[in-house]
Amino acid sequence: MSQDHGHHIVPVKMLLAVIGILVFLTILTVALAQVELGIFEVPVALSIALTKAGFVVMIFMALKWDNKVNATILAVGVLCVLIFISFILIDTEFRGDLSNTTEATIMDEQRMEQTLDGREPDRSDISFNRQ
Amino acid sequence: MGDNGSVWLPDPGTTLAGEVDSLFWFVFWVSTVIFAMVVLAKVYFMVKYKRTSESDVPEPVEESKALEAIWIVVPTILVLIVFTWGFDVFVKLYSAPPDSYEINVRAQQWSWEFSYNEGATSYTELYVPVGRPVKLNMTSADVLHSFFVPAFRVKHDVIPNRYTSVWFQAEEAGEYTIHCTEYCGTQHSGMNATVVAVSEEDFAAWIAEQSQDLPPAILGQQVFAQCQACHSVDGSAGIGPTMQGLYGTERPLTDGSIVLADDDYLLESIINPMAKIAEGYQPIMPAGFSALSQKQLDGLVAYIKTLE
Amino acid sequence: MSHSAPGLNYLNHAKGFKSWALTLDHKRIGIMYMVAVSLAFLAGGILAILVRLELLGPGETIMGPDTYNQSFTLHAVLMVFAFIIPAVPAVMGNFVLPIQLGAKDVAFPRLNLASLYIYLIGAVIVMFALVNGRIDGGWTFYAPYSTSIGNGILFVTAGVFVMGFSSILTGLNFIVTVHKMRAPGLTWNRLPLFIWSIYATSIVQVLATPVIGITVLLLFLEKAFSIGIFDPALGGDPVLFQHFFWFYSHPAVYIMILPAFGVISDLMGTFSRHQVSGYKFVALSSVAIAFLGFLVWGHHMFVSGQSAVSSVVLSLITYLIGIPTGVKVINWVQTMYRGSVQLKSPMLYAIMFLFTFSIGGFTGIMLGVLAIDVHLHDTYFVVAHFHYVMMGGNVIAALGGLHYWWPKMFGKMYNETLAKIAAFLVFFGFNLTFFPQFIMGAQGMPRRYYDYLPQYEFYHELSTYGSWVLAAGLFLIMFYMIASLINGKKAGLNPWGALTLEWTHTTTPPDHHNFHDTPVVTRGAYDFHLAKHLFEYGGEVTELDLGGDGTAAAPEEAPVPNEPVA
Amino acid sequence: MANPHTNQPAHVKHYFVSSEQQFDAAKMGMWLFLVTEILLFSGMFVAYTIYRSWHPETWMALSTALDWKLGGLNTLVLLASSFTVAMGINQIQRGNQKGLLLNLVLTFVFAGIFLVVKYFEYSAKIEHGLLPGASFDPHGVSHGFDYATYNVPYGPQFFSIYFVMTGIHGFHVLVGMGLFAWITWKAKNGAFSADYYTPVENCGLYWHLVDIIWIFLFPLLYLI
Repeated sequence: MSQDHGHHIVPVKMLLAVIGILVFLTILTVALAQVELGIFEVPVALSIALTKAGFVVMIFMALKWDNKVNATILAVGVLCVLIFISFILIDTEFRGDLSNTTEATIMDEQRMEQTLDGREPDRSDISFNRQ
Repeated sequence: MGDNGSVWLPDPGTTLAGEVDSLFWFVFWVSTVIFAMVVLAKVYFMVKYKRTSESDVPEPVEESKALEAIWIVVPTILVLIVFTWGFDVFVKLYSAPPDSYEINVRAQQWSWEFSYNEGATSYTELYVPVGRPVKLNMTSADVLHSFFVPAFRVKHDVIPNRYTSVWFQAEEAGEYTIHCTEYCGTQHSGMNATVVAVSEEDFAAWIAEQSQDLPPAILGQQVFAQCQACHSVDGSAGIGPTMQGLYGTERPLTDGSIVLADDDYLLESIINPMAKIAEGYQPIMPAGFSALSQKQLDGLVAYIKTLE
Repeated sequence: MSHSAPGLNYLNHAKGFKSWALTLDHKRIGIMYMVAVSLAFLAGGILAILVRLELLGPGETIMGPDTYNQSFTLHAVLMVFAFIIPAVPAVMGNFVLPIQLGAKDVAFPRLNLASLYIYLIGAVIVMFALVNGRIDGGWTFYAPYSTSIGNGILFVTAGVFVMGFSSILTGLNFIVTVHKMRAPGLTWNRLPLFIWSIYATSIVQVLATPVIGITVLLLFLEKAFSIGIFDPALGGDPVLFQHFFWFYSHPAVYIMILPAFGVISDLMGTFSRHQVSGYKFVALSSVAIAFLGFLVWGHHMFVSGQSAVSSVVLSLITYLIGIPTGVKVINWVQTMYRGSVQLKSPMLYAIMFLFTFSIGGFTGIMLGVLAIDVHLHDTYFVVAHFHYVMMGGNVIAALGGLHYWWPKMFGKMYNETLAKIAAFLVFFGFNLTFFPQFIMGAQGMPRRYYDYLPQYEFYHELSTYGSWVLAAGLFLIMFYMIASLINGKKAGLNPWGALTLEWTHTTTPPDHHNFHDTPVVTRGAYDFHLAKHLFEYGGEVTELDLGGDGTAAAPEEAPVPNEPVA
Repeated sequence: MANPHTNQPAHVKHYFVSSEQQFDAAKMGMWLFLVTEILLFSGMFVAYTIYRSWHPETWMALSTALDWKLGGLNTLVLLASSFTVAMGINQIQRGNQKGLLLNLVLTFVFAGIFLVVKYFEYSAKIEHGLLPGASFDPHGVSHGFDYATYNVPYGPQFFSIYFVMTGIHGFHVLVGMGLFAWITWKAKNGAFSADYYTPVENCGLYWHLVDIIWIFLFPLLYLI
């Protein structure tokens, strides 16, 4: 909760430390991107980004010392984003689980056939008529 | 219960439609009973507790936890039953049997094209054999459409660049209406067709007949079924110009020029409708007809020539 | 009585165009919203009458297909974005909410005025598009149809984007106001349920509206620059558009219906002179419904080609939201039990709401059943369900609220007899218009159809006749409301005997600054048994309840207006 | 009862009981606004996630088309500007108006640098035909990249998402510059003090959010 009048002064030393950490993490994520990490590439990059965002929110934006309502607001917003992404993924990752729809698009199917035929994929031969 | 047509639901044309109906009636009657109870309670309270004196201030009522629990638990159980049941029928509706007879459906503004593996193509009528599961592989040439046969209780959106499908097994010979139920433009409400369910023998005969090579004008007449939503052949007004007596005449265009309605003009107007707009008409003809085969295009021109 | 100079109130303390156009007073902003929103309703309503008239018989009746398609689209866009979404929150929320909180204004009055102007600008952009370009296909703008028609779609999306900002700003303003500006003693447990519902609505407005912003922005870019996110011809996914659209538009349905819940709760409590049954449940379930509303959008897409897994998950969650809503209806009915029910016109609308909204709710359950929805999707059954919830829910409640707060807003009483006749016409006309649509929908009549098969003609006729009765009722309301401003009886301080602060602590019409002294709240919004002294004389309540007289309970908490709350 | 606002400082509006109430309300309003911003951007992140999950090979191939050096530079620039905003608030909380002014000017300059770098990035891409739509036609060689190899299926989708995401973000930076120009001007006129600095606080919150969005955009678009 808030201290004296709710205006917590974040010490300069702490701000300096945080900017140091942020710069370090930026260099780290760039360095790691040059290394082949396979399936860990996305989670690693995202974790670093989340850590950085966490420092900015907590210290620079002083949410750590702020009214709990504001933290709740942020949490609810982030939750909504997660719902948004995950519920759409439930659709897109399982598209075509019954016979009512196919998993692949017609363009992809044709491209796959062409690849199997050993020809170069060609984007121009799928004609859609709408202007 | 739902075995025949009623005020609410049309005659079911498939066994699965009957299952959908049973579920419909279950929800319908449970809802009606609960609704009636709520309305009765409401009217009773309104009358019984009518204000008699302006200084009347009733005491609060102790709320009954048991009653509250009932209101939450009973509906929860009911909806879980309905959900499970609905899930079960839904999976059946959208899981075509592997031995289904497959027909390709291509939707475009504002007509349906049904093509059969044997080579036949039809436009306003979808012939299917009775007693055999039929799976429709559908895609759209332009915007979203939706394939709906009320009597079969099946519906699915038809999407460009992806195949979607519905399946059904007609139980009785007869004709059933097909509607487009996803808004697709001016003639959305004219984008109808008919399922014609016939016996296996009749179906085989029809396929054999349709798969032969037809004279161009006859083929053209069949293809023209797609055009009839907008273009008449008897001179009556429509969204687009009538085809009667069109061939060989001079046509005024919106840009003021005049063009002779010859073979080239007709072909161009089908393939690229925006090139020349006849005077008095909106430039709204879909471009999808450029996908017709050369044989079909020639047939159309031959057919239009016959309309004097 | 009043501490201000006699006869001066928010309506007449300052005069002239500027005193309205630049006002920061939430009450005047509310009144201006009312005028704007009523005009949108009138325009949308006239279009609805025309659309119904066209459908009187198959084939062309009064207009061609293009005109028809654009008419129903204009009707839909106006009604959804320019009328229902701002109707209750921006009109009654603006007028009533700060007074019910015991505040002198909302937290950000300038933002409030800005939101009004942003709304007007958005509405003008939409109108401009609709009269200048070809816009059809309804309010859902499904890609790729919407990107295949003319450039009018660019303006509509821009207009909806702008109106969304207005909605966000209103919601944001109300949330902060409810959190930070409550009068001393007005704890969360004592809040009128109208505030709870507006609060829940505001949460949805703030969380969902930005998504329609990005959705229409992407649609705009799709149309303008062919970015290929939604257009299948460019490799995009049209179903993705539907996800984006419904992520906003399903919660938006709760933006439309939750405020109605609040109005109905207030009406039920006041006219039964009784505590609203299950107060805590009704209050918290509004907030719960607001959040659950974000989890069910996929039930609009059971036949769209989305995966069956998501259909199943979203169907199940749909029921979770149905149950608290159903329990609310039971709570409202139960409020009358052992109460003291007075059937004044606002209460008639509340009773009517319970009837029409219940039908809307039950048919919603039916549409949520996966297998049944396959049959009913995009038919008139959906049209009827939607109107039973939106019109039978929101509009009926808004009419109830309008009749309830009208005396407070203008200090004039309308003709009660005419009001009762109009209420009957609205009820009868509404049901005659929309109930036949359930039947023809179940029979297979698709929505957005210009022409139809002869077998549906009977139901279409009934529906069209009903629309005339409904229109007659609504025009009657407009007539006697305006007449009341001219020669209506002077309204008393508290004609309904309500206990919320706008009735007990302000003059009629309210003073410019609402209150001279910050009110101290000592009881819940519906604790009539703690305010018996107000009703002792057995007539209309004509005194402000400024002092309290010892029968009221002591404040539960110290009067700290800006207490931090979760 | 006396009118509650008569003994309040001048910046307190009449409908607030205290300066505290006003500050808290403004800040809460700002946080709500930030949440709407997050949800606005979320649409783009969803589009990114879905298309990446459908076409990971395109995404991995094309992220190399973006110059991580420029992106990294911009990341550092924005981080620095976030730091100066936080420093500015620290200064004004201690009553140091000069310190505030200096930090605000620095922030403004950093924001400008960000946009200049962005301009060079954009113009190079547009020059090589990477703008999605009808004119999408990757061509030309620069810094050892043969842009023609980016003409792969769903390449236009990648660049659509890149341009829309960074474009909306860039627009927010531009708005931020406007805001900082405004409060710098006010700060120069001595409008802020240790008792009243609400606009600085709220513009700062906005700016940090813009920074956070970039913290995610940088790895998602440039690195992986």
